Amino acid sequence: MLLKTEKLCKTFGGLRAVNNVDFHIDTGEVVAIIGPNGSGKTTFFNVVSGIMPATAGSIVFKGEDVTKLQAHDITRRGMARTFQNIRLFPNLTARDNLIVGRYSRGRSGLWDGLFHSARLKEEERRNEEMAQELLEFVGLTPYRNLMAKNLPYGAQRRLEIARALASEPDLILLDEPAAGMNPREVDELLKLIARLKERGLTILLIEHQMRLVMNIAERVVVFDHGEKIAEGRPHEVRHDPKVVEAYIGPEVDSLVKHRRH
Amino acid sequence: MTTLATLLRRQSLVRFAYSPRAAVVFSAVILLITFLDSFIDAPDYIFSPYFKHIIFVSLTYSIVTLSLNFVSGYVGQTSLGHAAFFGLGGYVSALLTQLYHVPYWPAFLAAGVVAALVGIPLGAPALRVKGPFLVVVTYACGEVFRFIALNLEVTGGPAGLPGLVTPSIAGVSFTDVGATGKELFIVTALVFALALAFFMSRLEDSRIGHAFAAIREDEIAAAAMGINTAYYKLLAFCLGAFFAGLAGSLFVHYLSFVSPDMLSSTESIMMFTMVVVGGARSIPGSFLGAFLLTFIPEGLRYFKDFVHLPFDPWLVFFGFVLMVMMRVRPQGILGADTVFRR
Amino acid sequence: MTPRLSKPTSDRRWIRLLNIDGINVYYGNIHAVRDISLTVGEGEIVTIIGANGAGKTTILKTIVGLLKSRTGTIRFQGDDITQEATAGIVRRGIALVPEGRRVFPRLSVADNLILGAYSRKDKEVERDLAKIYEMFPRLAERRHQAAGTLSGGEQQMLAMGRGLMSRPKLLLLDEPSMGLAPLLVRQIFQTILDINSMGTTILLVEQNARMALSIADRGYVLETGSVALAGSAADLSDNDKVRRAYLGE
Amino acid sequence: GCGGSSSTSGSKGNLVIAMVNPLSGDSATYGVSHKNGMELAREEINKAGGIKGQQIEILFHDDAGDPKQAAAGAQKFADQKNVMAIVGSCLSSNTLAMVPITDKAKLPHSVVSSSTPKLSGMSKYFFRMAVQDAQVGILMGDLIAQKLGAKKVAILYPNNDYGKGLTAAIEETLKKHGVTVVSNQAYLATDKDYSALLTGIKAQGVDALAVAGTYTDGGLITKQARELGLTIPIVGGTGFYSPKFVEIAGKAAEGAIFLGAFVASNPDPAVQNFVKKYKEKYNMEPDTFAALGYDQMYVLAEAMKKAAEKGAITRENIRDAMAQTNYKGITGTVTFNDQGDWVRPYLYITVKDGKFVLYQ
Amino acid sequence: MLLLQQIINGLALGGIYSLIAIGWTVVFGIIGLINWTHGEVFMIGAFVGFLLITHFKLNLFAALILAMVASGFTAFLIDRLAYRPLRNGPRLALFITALGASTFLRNLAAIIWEPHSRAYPPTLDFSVMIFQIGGASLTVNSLQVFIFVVTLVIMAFLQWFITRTMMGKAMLAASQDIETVSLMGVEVNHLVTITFWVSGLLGGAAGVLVGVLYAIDPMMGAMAGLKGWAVAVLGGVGSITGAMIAGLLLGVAENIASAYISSGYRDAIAFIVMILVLVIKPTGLMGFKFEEKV
Ligand SMILES: Nc1ncnc2c1ncn2[C@@H]1O[C@H](COP(=O)(O)OP(=O)(O)OP(=O)(O)O)[C@@H](O)[C@H]1O
Ligand SMILES: Nc1ncnc2c1ncn2[C@@H]1O[C@H](COP(=O)(O)OP(=O)(O)OP(=O)(O)O)[C@@H](O)[C@H]1O
Ligand SMILES: [Mg+2]
Ligand SMILES: [Mg+2]
Repeated sequence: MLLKTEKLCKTFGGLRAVNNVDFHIDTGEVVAIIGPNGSGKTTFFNVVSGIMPATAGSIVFKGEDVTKLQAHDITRRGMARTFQNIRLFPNLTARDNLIVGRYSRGRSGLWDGLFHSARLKEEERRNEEMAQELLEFVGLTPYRNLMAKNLPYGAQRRLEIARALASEPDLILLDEPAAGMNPREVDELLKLIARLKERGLTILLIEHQMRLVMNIAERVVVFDHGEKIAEGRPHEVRHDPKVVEAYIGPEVDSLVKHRRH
Repeated sequence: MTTLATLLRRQSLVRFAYSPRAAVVFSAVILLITFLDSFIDAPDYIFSPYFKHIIFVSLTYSIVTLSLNFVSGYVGQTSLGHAAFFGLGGYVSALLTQLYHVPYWPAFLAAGVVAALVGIPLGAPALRVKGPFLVVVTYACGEVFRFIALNLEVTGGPAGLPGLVTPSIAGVSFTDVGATGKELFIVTALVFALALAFFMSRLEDSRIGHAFAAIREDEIAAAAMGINTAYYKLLAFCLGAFFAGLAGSLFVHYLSFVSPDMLSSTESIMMFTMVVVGGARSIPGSFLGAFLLTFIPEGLRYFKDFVHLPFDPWLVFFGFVLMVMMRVRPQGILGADTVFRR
Repeated sequence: MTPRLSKPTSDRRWIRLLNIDGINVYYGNIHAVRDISLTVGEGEIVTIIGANGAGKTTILKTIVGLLKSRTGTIRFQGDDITQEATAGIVRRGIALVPEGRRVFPRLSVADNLILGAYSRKDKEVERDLAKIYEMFPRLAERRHQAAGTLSGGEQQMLAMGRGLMSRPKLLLLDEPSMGLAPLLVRQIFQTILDINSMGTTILLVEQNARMALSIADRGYVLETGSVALAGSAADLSDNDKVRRAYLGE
Repeated sequence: GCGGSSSTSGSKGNLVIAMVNPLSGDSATYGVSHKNGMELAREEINKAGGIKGQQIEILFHDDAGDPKQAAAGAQKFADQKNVMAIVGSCLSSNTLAMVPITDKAKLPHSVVSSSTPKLSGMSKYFFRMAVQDAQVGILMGDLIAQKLGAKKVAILYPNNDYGKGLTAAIEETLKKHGVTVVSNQAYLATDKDYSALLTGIKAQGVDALAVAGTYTDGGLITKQARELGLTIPIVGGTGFYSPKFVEIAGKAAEGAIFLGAFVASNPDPAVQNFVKKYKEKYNMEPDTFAALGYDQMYVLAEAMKKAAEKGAITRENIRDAMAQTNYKGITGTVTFNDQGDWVRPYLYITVKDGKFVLYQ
Repeated sequence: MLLLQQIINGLALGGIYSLIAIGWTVVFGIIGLINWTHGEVFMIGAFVGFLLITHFKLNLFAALILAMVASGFTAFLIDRLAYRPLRNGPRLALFITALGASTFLRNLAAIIWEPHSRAYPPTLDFSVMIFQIGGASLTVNSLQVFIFVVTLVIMAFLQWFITRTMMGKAMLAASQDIETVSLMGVEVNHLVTITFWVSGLLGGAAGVLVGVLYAIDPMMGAMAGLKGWAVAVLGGVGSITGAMIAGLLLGVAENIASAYISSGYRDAIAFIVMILVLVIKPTGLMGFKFEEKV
């Protein structure tokens, strides 16, 4: 088991955004979290990745209790994430975003920097290589020297994924990677995630686009009001009455057009 | 104003400023001015001790401006309290040499170290407070230091401490060398400034530099990249304070005098504007900012006498230029085009 | 019975409510919108679809005067509004529900809605408020809650309600379904239809092209800042290129 | 820097004197008065033929109250070989920053204020016409103990060398007379609100209040004391003497007693002549800084004359002549002891109907 | 009793701090700018009041009103000439412009009005009231009462205006999202202009009151301005009630500190309190708690 949470809670004032969530993901798995807006999915990510402290409960990552650790420590242990509202380094180029993404894999310090040590040179070479490879992988090579803030939206989403990959994580958390993408772009994203899976990466993603979820997830977890209300294979979950009621809604063929007489 | 703007936009100028050649030319000019009168009979007004004095002051402020860049440039935290470190360094080495008769150079180092240590609690608010709030916190911290210096017995109160020792190397006092006694000070400041500039240029491209850039751009994303943001913010404050402290020490022993005015908020604001005018994160910009804002007021004095102005126009002019500058070139004269975040 | 926000208008679709002619919009030296002309007739639902960065948001912002076009004209009810300030344009009867909802996070739901009626002078604000609550019962439940703490879907309803509070003749919607759960997406589109049936003209920007075309009368397809295709919604839905590029088939 | 312009480096054939003073910023008021007084005397001297036919010229450097800029000014003038003497600055810290430079350049340097004891004997080129805290303090103490007959006294002082030095002297004198000093408290010279301190003093029930400040803070203290219903006598040092004291304290100024080096109502014709001319030229009453500046210019002129008689007007000769100064001016007879300080007499002054008059 | 007296004294000073702070807070609240020139606006009000009373022999109330108008107009001009062209520019550029404008105005004033201190003429007879309470006496200057009441009234009015009127709500909204507020049909420039006027009026009032109570000089804006900002931050920027309460607290704290600790550290104490509050509770006393939503 790669990641496991037990009775995880996060409250904001009186609001229980995440409530007693028991969750686990195994190495190599692709799991999707779905749930109504405001059901605590993003908050769950924030707590697991250490951006926010948990109110109660525990998080175990690679067999180690990381509940009390801060985001940077958790990243260093091999977890990477993307953000629902894109958080690239806006004034750095695409390439530099990836170089910074490699931070936690670096070892060089002040003195290496000052004296341009062999270690630093080796590290720089490796970083450059990785950056090239990742840009290629997400199809952003033409954008490598553009500032992140000037990239089109879809490209920014892919760059965020690439940046998360740059730290060579074992587990990657993707928060609504397909938001704001049109169906064709979603297809490309699907392929990208499939290739990540082939590489053996463990993927946990939040998504509202059911097409993506159905196509890629091996297991789906459903949140509602901060609690896990269902879990299972995509097709089971999709027809779970609780999930249909809270999230998907009844199948209606078309919208009701009551145009003016 | 527009012609100035177009001139500034001319990339060749900026590119030259960033080349290593610029550093060589710069040092050559400074050294020439400093030492030429030892060999030839040069006109007074170029090689006067006064001119050399202004050069030394400019160099000192270049160091200070560079050091403020750690905080206000690299990690992008506006600090209006930097003079506190500059003055603190001055007071530390003044007190060590005067009260405890510590030799100058150990006291010099101690000045930097103490300033850096004080930088930790002063930088701590930056971990919790952001943007406009940090501006006032740093400003207030600087003021608190000034009040302490004003009120303590040991710091000599408002009058400060006179009669500080002159630094010496191998038994030779700085003031005994050269035509005016300021030469060694200038050389020391120049070497120090260039070394710091070199250090910073190397740092920019190192892993630490990456961490600084990430924090400046987006703190939360930086943390998600595995960067310990608290550590690096404090590091930036410490590094900035350390170098400012060293500069302060050199400066007060040059003047042979230290007073609370060194810690004033006006000084802090001036330092910050040196960074902004030259261009945040720009190493040649730091030199340019420091030299411009030291030389212009002196030049204006001559102008004032020349046209018989009944008042000193500098600060009025300065305020005006800042306003115009923000409209024409907000990133500073030698700044990259995207210094500021919205 | 559905509530009515404004007086019903007769079915005169040929009347052009909005008329955009040859606008060009730049961000610095990025040419985001190139020579675009489009029209929206009274009572219509018109949709603009296009890939990321095609310039959809830019067009909407230009219509309400948040961005300025370098050339061309924008006419609303025959009046040239190209150079007018946003506030003036809004007062003429155009409302924009912006991308990302942009509710005022620290104001209550009620205050957000009331601000929507800022430019109105009449005395019927209270009545319209009641109608919005009727249309979105969820908002009525939360009327005293700070808008920033609402969930994404609730915020979207609020943004729409706020837009309606100005009694717009023309409602501009920018990706109203982005980031919403499937259930809510359906609800939002239903609401758009309802609003339209009560007489409000709608210009809709959507990534969810399938849904958008299913409720629209006409549509424009935007590619890198220019109109690539235009036509009735039905024609566009049948167009091969559209099917491939935007409907993901 | 370029020394090309005539007005900055001094015209050929003129005797050039330089002044470094705060002419802008918080402390400009002192610098400006000092400058005005000197300028008035300079014009008189030049009109009367100057020094052996040579006209005197003064160059100014505004230090804005900042020691760093004062040092720069001192350096600038020290470099100019035609500058014969330098005066200023008004602030102790600025003067402290200047003295090492003027000393090195062997440039005669005199001031009319800067009262820190640290300056005594700091350089053989340095002369101080400033008032002496020690003496003023004794006189204030005497006044409080003997003429006012107070038994319990409170002291307020600005937290600077001037205030501290003065307070020490007052306290010592009062002790000698057997008067109890109930409290002595420091404030910042830039404070505007003294009600907290005064409330405390009122509660202590003292017979007199000694204030070791200058006219701005002194004026405000006097005003606020009266507003708080504190009616005890208020005794000040030389710093009180300025028309601005009355301006700031208003009616509350009535009856305040303080010491002065100079009083405009002094019937001495020399003083009256000075006051009249000063009012004509600047449209305001001269204060102590102006009067001392006026005398200082004459002291320098005398020294230059003597130097000329000795051979040439050089920095060294002027210094030697200054050390021998014995000049009767409007603020007393100026002489310098071997520390470069002027030990001088003082007047008791009080405010009556908004005017400064000699006390009893 | 002594403590009570100190508190009363502190309340007058605190009232003035509150007035200055509210001026800061409304501008920051709406355009997110630390309006560094506010101290200068305050100083100009003090000087205009002074000139009106000394040269034009106006009575205090007329002078107060006209000085407020003058300050309001100054604030309006500053916005118009210095800030508006940068409205959509980077925040830091705006802040540096403010620094520049403040330096410019302060030193220009020092040139025009000369840098010495002066006090308002004592023509304004404010009576000293002495209350005897059980042997001890309390002194209350009617001016202190006046200032206190004026501040309270202004605060209550503003509070009502902002929370109850449509324009007030628009101001609150503008502080959160200035672009979207224009989508509501709000003339943003108009709103900002009004804000600067209000801020200036308050600054001018504070300037005259300081002149009457203490003394004025062209440099007075620096420290008073900063204290005003400290108070605004302490109260929670954007919160008018917060500014009011923090102002009074600071006034009292300063008085007590200078009475019982050391007058030399009174300003330092104000700043230390501010730093501590910000570090412990960055939103200030009454500020809206706002955790960045990731
Ligand atoms: N920083 C915060 N402060 C206060 N409340 C918060 C904060 N972050 C989230 N919340 C609240 O917690 C709840 C869960 O929010 P969260 O963002 O996790 O939802 P989500 O499931 O990701 O929804 P969506 O699908 O719309 O992104 C919401 O009610 C939200 O308003
Ligand atoms: N503020 C800005 N500065 C610079 N370029 C911008 C800015 N906003 C948008 N652009 C660019 O203008 C083009 C059009 O952007 P616009 O936001 O209108 O696209 P869109 O069609 O709405 O895309 P999306 O589907 O992602 O919302 C894009 O290439 C984008 O990168
Ligand atoms: Mg979410
Ligand atoms: Mg868009």
